[in-house]
Amino acid sequence: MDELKNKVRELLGSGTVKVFIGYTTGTAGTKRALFAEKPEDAEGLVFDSSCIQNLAVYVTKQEVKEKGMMGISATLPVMRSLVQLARENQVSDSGIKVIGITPESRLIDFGNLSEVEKYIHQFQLEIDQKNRDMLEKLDKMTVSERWQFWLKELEPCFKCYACRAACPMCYCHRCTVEYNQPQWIPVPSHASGNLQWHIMRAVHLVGRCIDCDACANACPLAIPFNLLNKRMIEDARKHFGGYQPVLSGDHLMSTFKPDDKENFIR
Amino acid sequence: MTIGLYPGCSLKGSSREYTESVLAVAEACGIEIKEIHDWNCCGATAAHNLNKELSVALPARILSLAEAQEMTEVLVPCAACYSRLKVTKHELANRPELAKAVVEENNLGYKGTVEIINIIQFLDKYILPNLEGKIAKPFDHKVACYYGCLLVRPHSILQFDREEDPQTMDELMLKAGATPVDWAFKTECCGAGLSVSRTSSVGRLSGEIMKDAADRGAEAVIVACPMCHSNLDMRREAINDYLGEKLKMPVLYVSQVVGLAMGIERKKLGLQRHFIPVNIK
Amino acid sequence: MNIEKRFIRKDSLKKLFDALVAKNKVVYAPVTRNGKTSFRIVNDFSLISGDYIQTTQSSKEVTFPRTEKILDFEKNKDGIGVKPVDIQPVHESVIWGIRPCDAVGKGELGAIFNWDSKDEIFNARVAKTTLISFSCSRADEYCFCTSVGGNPGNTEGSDILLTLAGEGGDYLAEIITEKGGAVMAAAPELFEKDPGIEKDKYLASLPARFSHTEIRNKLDKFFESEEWARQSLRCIGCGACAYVCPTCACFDIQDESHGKSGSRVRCWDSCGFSLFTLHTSGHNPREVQSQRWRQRIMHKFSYMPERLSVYGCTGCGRCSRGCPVDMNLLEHLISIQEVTV
Amino acid sequence: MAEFEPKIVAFVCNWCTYAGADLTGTSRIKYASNVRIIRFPCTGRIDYMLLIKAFDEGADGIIVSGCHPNDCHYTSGNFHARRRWIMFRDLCNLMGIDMQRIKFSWVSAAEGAKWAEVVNSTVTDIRALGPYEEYRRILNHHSKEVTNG
Amino acid sequence: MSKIGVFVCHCGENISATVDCEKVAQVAGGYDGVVHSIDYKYMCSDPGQSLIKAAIAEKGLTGVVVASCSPRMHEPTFRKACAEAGLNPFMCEMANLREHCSWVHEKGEATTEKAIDLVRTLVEKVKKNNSLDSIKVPVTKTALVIGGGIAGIQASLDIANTGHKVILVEKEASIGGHMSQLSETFPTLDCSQCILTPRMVEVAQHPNITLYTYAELESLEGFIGNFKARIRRKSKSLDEKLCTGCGTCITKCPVKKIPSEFNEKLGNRTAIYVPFPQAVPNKPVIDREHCTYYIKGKCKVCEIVCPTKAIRFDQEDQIVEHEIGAIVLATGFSVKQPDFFPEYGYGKYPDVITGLQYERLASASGPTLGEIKRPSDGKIPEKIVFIACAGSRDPAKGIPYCSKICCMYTAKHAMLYQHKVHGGKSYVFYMDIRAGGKDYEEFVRRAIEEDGVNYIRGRVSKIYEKNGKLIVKGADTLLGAMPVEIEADMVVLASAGVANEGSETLAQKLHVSYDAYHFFAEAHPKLKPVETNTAGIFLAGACQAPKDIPESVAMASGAAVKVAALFSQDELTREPLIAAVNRQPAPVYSICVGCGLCISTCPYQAIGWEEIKTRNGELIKKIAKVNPGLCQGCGTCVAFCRTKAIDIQGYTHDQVYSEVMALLNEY
Repeated sequence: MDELKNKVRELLGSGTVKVFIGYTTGTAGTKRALFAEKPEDAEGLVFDSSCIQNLAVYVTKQEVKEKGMMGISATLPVMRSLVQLARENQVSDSGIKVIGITPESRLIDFGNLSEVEKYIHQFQLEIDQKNRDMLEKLDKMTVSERWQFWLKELEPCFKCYACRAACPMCYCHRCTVEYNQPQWIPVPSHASGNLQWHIMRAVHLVGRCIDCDACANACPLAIPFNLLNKRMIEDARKHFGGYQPVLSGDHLMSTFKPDDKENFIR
Repeated sequence: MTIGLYPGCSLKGSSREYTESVLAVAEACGIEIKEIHDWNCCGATAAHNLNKELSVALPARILSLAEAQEMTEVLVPCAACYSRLKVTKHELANRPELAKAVVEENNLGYKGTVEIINIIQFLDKYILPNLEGKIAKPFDHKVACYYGCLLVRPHSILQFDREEDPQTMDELMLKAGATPVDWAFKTECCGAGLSVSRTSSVGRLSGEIMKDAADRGAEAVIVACPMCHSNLDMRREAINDYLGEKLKMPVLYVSQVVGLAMGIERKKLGLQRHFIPVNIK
Repeated sequence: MNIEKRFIRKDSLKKLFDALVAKNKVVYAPVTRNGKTSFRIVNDFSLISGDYIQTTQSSKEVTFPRTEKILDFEKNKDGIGVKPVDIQPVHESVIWGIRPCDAVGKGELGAIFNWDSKDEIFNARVAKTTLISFSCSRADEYCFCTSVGGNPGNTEGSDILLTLAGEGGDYLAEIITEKGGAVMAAAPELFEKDPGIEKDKYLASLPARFSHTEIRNKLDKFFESEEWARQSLRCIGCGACAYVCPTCACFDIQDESHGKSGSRVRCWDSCGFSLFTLHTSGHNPREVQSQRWRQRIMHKFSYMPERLSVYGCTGCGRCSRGCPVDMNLLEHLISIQEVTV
Repeated sequence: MAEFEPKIVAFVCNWCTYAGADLTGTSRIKYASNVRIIRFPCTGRIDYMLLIKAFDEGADGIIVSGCHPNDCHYTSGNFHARRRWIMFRDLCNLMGIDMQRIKFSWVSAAEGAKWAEVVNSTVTDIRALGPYEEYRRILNHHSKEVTNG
Repeated sequence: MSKIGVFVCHCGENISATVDCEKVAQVAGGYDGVVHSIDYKYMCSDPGQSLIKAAIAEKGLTGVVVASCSPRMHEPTFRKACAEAGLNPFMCEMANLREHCSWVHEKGEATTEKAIDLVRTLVEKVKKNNSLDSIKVPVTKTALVIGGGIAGIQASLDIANTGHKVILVEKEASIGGHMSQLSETFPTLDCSQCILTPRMVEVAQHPNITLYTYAELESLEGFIGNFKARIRRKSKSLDEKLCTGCGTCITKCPVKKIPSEFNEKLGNRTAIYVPFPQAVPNKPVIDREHCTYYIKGKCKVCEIVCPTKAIRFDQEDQIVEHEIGAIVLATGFSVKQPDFFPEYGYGKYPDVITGLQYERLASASGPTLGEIKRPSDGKIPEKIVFIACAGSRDPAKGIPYCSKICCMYTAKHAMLYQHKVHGGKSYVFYMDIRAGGKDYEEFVRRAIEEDGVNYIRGRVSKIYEKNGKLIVKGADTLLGAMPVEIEADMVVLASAGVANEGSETLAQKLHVSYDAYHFFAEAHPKLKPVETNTAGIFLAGACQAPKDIPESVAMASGAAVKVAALFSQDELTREPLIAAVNRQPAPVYSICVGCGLCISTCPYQAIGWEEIKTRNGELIKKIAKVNPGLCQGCGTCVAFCRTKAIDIQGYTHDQVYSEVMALLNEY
């Protein structure tokens, strides 16, 4: 903890970093984002296992970017997001300084994003057992049962788009739901509108989602739509050997292999 | 380390020395060989010409016995048996309807878990590693490695060595201190099953083989199949009649050569059982 | 009418509920699913969740659904035929177990829907809705009704207010309106004579943390403050706060058609969304999140009191609980009160 | 009562399947009239959302068809499409959208007969499945909100 | 507000026999925005077209839907008609009522309903159409020919003779290719080099041809009419201007034992060498891998002896750039080394050789000066065996296809042997004799009947060497698979023709596709045999599939004509149905967020970057940009873009969306 604070004081003090995005303690002991701009702000920084928000969401936020060189305390999911964002030209070494926090809460002072990339590649994208079981349960259902399951689960969704807002990958200036010519996704919250929104969201994240669960944690109604993303991660592995965020090179869905296997095309 | 053994008929009869030599080298390397209990005929070579199912069912029983007797790997020294067992495993794996007919209807508990290895793979995998640097008496002779027809064919099923101009036995011989000659008859037919019915043909076919080996300066022909051995050794009279000369070149099993190299006494390797005396050390 | 106090025994509560269902009222009550408590139509008393400080969503959806049709249209020979929705079939409904702060919200919402033209559909729903509130014996760090003029036992807006009178589980029932009286009439035997319960000693204690009038005055000079940017830096601009809020009334109008015919629907919208104020030209008067956050606060604590003479906040704290990034409204209001302009 | 006539939309590429369907015509091969073709330059252009939209507008079945692998007029559009379909199908399947109602096929400009066969078998299958009631049911969005009950 | 005209065609009886055209027209007339809807017997006829033109003029139509046959049939016709009437041609769409409806369905309600749906769909689409101008691109009238074999030579000369510039790139030190290695050619037995060398010289001297030997294509950018080629000229360690080609350096070079590629390793060459005496250009190159100087750092004999001091040890590779309008690929083929037949002992027995090696033996310019001598001991073989299909038509071990040329050259080989070695015996083992071609069958018959070559129909199972003889064991399937054994002195394997090593890399450089065997793929197997599916790139010779000389030459001339035709225009017009990235007024500028993921979806590398800057040059945002020249309009990027920031004309989001809506809903 102090190590982190000192590091950040130093970064801010030296001016290497203009704003440092970290965690601090919020209401009722929950953790939330802190934007340290003066060395003394670093005092508020904390880190523990309850720091679950994916802070990478802020590196594409106009007001934060405007402050200049960003620093960020990055857990594994955050690091993954950053690499993917870099691959998508949304952030670069000239804009961000990454202080990694390993699963064992060890600090890594990354020189640049390719070091971050090297680091994250030691780990596979693995979805946890709980969700794997849930998916298995869904697989065992009939198509109609699954259909009913989702109608029930998605019914409460009132389209506050917290899932979108909390996702570092949903940085588009204009999301497809905000198109009205044509109106790809119905604006109102109703069965088909919700269904279409969540399908679209899942598709857009194929090969990009890094399984941080920020979306699910953000949902005020605790809708388990992140199962969709998790299934996509699993299937990407099943069909194409999986993916990892990379700084350059092909993106899972913007490329292909002539021998991609499928069993449904006649 | 226990390895299953499927001897088959020849190794219990005409080519006991083959069995003896295999057991001898295994023993010398502290490898336990366990014969499959209650084994039956593999069906070679007649069965598959007469009845497809039977030709698969016979080896299938053998393999399921091995499984039941908790064997993971079975050594099949006889090339003919090796071929039948491998083919069976392949057929059962790739032809569900046949598998059904054979395995289920004869309620064999066949699962297909047993690895089938031939003599060369056996020696290579289990014996040679034990010989690193302790070849007692290098078998310092020019030898013609004779693979015969069944050991390497068909490659698509056996996945062992290359059909034409195979090399594994030659490499083995090199390690045993011998000098394999480059010759042309490695995989020619020896006459095999005609041994009894048409000895004269055997004379011709095996004759050509022995002749080429001799012409290339080989001092011995090395075999990995009891059929080949009996034809090249036991039928030497017919061979010499055909060639019109008196070839005395001995025919050894690959296991015997390795045995000799290890310095195992000749009797344990059954060398005295050959028709053509093995008068080279 | 003046408030009539009665006494309801623990076990009578279910009877009352069943009586209402029997009178074929649609009863909305708090039900907990996936750890979130929200108002759903309930026919079985046992499904009702008792253990909650505040529901995730307010009960506003009963009178102001997230998506509601306001008219049907159809293309025909002579142009387009329009058919407004029929408000007759609106059900007599009861909201069971809402908190006093929500009941207050009803009034604030009403003010918005009636400030110039009267919203028929909304009013029809309100007219047919009875609120049976439960006062709060507990509060959490998000609650601040007392700071905005409410209190845990506030009767304002409710038709009946039930207060849990101690461990016994019996209730003090305050019948506040005729609608409330009608409920009592549904099962008079359950409403016994009040043994003189001191309501206040059963209410949660929640000292006020700021003065909303002070805040209002302050905001007049606060528009250009740096504070907005500071507070909203971590806001990610979703609509969660607005959608769980009992008084947020912004909506969007959408025409959804399939071929010839379709419906015009009104559906929730949020001033937190970046496109909320986007003009066709591409110009956006509220370009950044701080401006949207400011709008939210200004609207609730300055514009509404000014134009509708009600506040846009009941202190229920839902926005803070529901916020993915812990934008704690109470905390921010306090800091507004504290910073010097 | 009359046999159920499913509404089927076909999303096809201009160079292979559309031309293939033309060949079906010039060869006068008869097939069921339930299918309506929408022409795309390439299967790579076919937006997955359009498939959902088709169901949303009341289609009972969908055909998606283009050039065989390696035959793409644009060299690789169909390869991209295939990869997208692989993932999209899995997603829809998880969502409970009936994948028996979306038929994918490669029909080349030379396969007039295959096109007829694809259409007919699709029509038969969808007939057997019946109207896509399950999806239709979620379409009358607004009726319930009147009373919100 | 759009004013759409609908024109329903009966196509004689073709449509009206099963579709109620009047009804279709009448229903369509009722749709929003349809101001004119009629049916007529033949819309494509002059009167039919006049109806459309008239309506456009009178009613000021903003869009036209012609409901008739397939757009693949008559779209150009009707678009032209619209254009003539002053309506933008791209405001015209066709509903396919014939191929997709009337011809495939029975007469009846359902069929007419379908016709109506199709028309409604296209009406809704055309409402969203945009007026477009077809794209004009200039043409650089210089051709790049890759490969200096007979095909490349022919193509270069033909193009050059039409008065256009040609750049010929050959990777070896001399042009000539395989043909220069051949002895005589079938079926006329005229000397290969005698007919080839004049052409080679002509190339060297042609004012319109720039020849780069010892050079390879480094990279290619651009599109038809506007390619930019970067060519690597490998260092020859020689100043060609100074070199007179006197050859002293070659005679003096101490490194003499390098197996000569030109002689298929049957002869040797020096480290500084010309591939063969008639090479063009006839100037040496230094093979740096074998040159003592480059290995040991000393020697320099050549430099010392060179009378003109032309040797340049420090010379480096040089990259030259050229603007190119069209490309002819003529990279030829290779001969598959038959060493995958252990039983034939190629590589093990020196006297088992390939057909190409035999050509060198038979060639007057070859290591044996045209005498058939066996490599091992130089003896003249008394018995020689030729094995056809050594690799070809052999899915198990070799390649499944027929190499096409082997039957003929094997017959030629045998014939040459019989002519050169009197009393010699030659045998040919074959599967079938494929002698399709003018005078080919006769040629083979001559070999058999007049020159007495023994043709044995059967495969060879084994070849082994014994007492200096090669024992060839085979079977004669025409004699009941009777075993055949021949004691030969020499065996010639007609090894298969295969694509060049690395041809797929080249294909990828050029973005042309290739087949399963890595031969370059033609655009259409029958109707576009010399085109590739990349506009402006053509094929000639054996790089497309194994071919003999006449075929290669014919194909080369074909490709040349395609190039000439292209160069006869000053600019090209292309359909403007291409993608573009959304642009908007400030402050949005573009919906594109610049994630750049679309870039790798594009099969044509047509997507790049664009930087939006303020007046004083500060970067506002970086977004994707589609190069209209490169974009072919597949729309793969469009369906992929998350923000729908890319759209494609002719199939815009708006258009296809409206189509789906219209198809499934009544209007």
